[in-house]
Amino acid sequence: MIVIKIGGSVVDGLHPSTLADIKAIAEKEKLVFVHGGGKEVTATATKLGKEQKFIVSPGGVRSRYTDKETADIYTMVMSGKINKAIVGMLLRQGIKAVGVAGVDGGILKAERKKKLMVINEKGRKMVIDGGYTGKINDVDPSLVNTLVNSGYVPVVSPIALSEEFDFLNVDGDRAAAYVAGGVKADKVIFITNVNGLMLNEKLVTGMNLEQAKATLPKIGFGMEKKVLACTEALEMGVREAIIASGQVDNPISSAIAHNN
Amino acid sequence: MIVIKIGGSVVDGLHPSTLADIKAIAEKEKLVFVHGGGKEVTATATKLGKEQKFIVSPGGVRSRYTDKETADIYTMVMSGKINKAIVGMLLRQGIKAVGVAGVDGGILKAERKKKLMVINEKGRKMVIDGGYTGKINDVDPSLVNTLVNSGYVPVVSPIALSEEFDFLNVDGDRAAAYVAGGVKADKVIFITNVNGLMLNEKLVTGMNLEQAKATLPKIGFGMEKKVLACTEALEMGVREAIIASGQVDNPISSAIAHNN
Amino acid sequence: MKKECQECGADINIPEDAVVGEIVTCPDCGGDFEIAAKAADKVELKPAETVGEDWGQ
Amino acid sequence: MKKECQECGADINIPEDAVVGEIVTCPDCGGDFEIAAKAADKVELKPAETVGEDWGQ
Ligand SMILES: [Zn+2]
Ligand SMILES: [Zn+2]
Repeated sequence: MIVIKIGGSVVDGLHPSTLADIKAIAEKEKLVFVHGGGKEVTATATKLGKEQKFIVSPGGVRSRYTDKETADIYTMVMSGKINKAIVGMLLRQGIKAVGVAGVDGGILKAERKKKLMVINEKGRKMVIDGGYTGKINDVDPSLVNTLVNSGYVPVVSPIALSEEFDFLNVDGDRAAAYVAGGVKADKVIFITNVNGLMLNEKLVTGMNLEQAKATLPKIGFGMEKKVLACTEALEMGVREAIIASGQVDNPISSAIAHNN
Repeated sequence: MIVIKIGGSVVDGLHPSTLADIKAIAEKEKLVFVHGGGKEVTATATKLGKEQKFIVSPGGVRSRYTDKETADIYTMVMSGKINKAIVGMLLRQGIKAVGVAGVDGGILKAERKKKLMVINEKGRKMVIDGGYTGKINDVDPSLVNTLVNSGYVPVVSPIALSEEFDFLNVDGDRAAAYVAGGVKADKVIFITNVNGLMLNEKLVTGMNLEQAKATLPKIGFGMEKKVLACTEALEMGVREAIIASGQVDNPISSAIAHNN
Repeated sequence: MKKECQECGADINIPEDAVVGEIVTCPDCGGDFEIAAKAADKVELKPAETVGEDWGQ
Repeated sequence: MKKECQECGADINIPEDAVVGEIVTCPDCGGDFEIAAKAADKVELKPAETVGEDWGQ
């Protein structure tokens, strides 16, 4: 089984060959998609008159502040707009896609952040209520396995269930890692808009788990999150984790073949 | 298997015992939910600055005019907001709910209305472009069966796939009828906010298919649609179709037991 | 403006302010026709299709 | 305003405009404290919890 993490679309910013590539792979392999889509959440929230507030962590990381109203919009846009747009795209290719949220059938569980540390407008550190974001801490692979074994291609939105049954905004890369770990996928592929991980101005073409973990502190945030997700997936038993560009010809096959 | 059609919520306007009732039944029976939610679509569309246009048919029926932008909002609200709110409610009861749209896995197919006949502002009949509404004409029960047979409770949004792979706004009652027909359900139950079908000021407590069909022309639109959905379900092999109030104690058990 | 019914030949009255898409009905045979095109002094009719009323929600 | 560090006893400077929830750091031991309550002339501190940075998207 191959788990593929894509952004908020299977087409935007990806090579025109992507859909045909997916179609060809789906004929031979069991596939699962996990998607992102933060930008679309912000756009729809703004249209709804709910300006998104972004917070900055002491480490300099900028994130959406997910209060209850934002969590509701996040759920609606992720699982009703982005997820279904991807499902529609795949159905058009003759792929039997089924869109679910990470909460459906209890796929993803997460711990809700009770508190968040931010830098406030005076430039000082401050603790605020955690809102509705979470760190995934458990995955139940049954639903994904059931769908895949019946010939469907699940498309999973990054929404997880808290212990109190709240819906939480969770990171899409780590959602993909946990789904891949849960189903013991052969591969998890993170499709990005860059060529892959650059270290010392060179493209990294391969690392083992130890090397990846040692490298983590040297990497910038966006890519660090992906490398971290890779290490988590490998630790959960996924055989290979690949970070690859979506802007090359047949991006998924190319990633699988290690064409750099 | 029992297919239950509810409105845009499992709680609003329903008896407080409803969730516990569902929980008790889910422990003994295979359940599938199909939901509506037109009001919430209108509310969100309005917030998004997309005023909903309603059209009136020559027969006097008022309906949403579903242009492309409205179809996108309809999909987002139905499958991302209403569907997931119901799923969350069921998960909280310990029911393994899985929310899907009628398009997922190709459950519901519909014929897109190319043209609609309306009464225009001058009170004259007029043909307009059909937009994105459709009449369901096929159901593939595989996904619903797969989920139910694996112990899940599917929650299905009334969105169907056209021949051209467009997502169509379809009537929720008839979506429930087709899902029930597709899985050859033992029963389909339409939960309403009235006691049931009234004829000659009496509550109808039972009819066979022929009687129901003969009665159709005598019924007002909202209820006519439900009775029509009942006849369709019965013709597709469902053993019993029930229209029942959601405002009584344990409404689902009560409907199953024919407590009027 | 008047136009001959394609079914029975009777005169169908076309309101001055009628627009393309509107349906006119023949007073004699009761046939429905859709205004397919309309200019200052001429109008084209075509038989109206029957469309149902099952329009989603 | 100054407040004694609960860890090492050094004086921690509390900015006049600091609000509840803000974190102050001890200049001596480097300990982080959250302002738990604040009135005109008195302030309550509690050890700040460490919170990660994995905040969804
Ligand atoms: Zn005529
Ligand atoms: Zn100190």
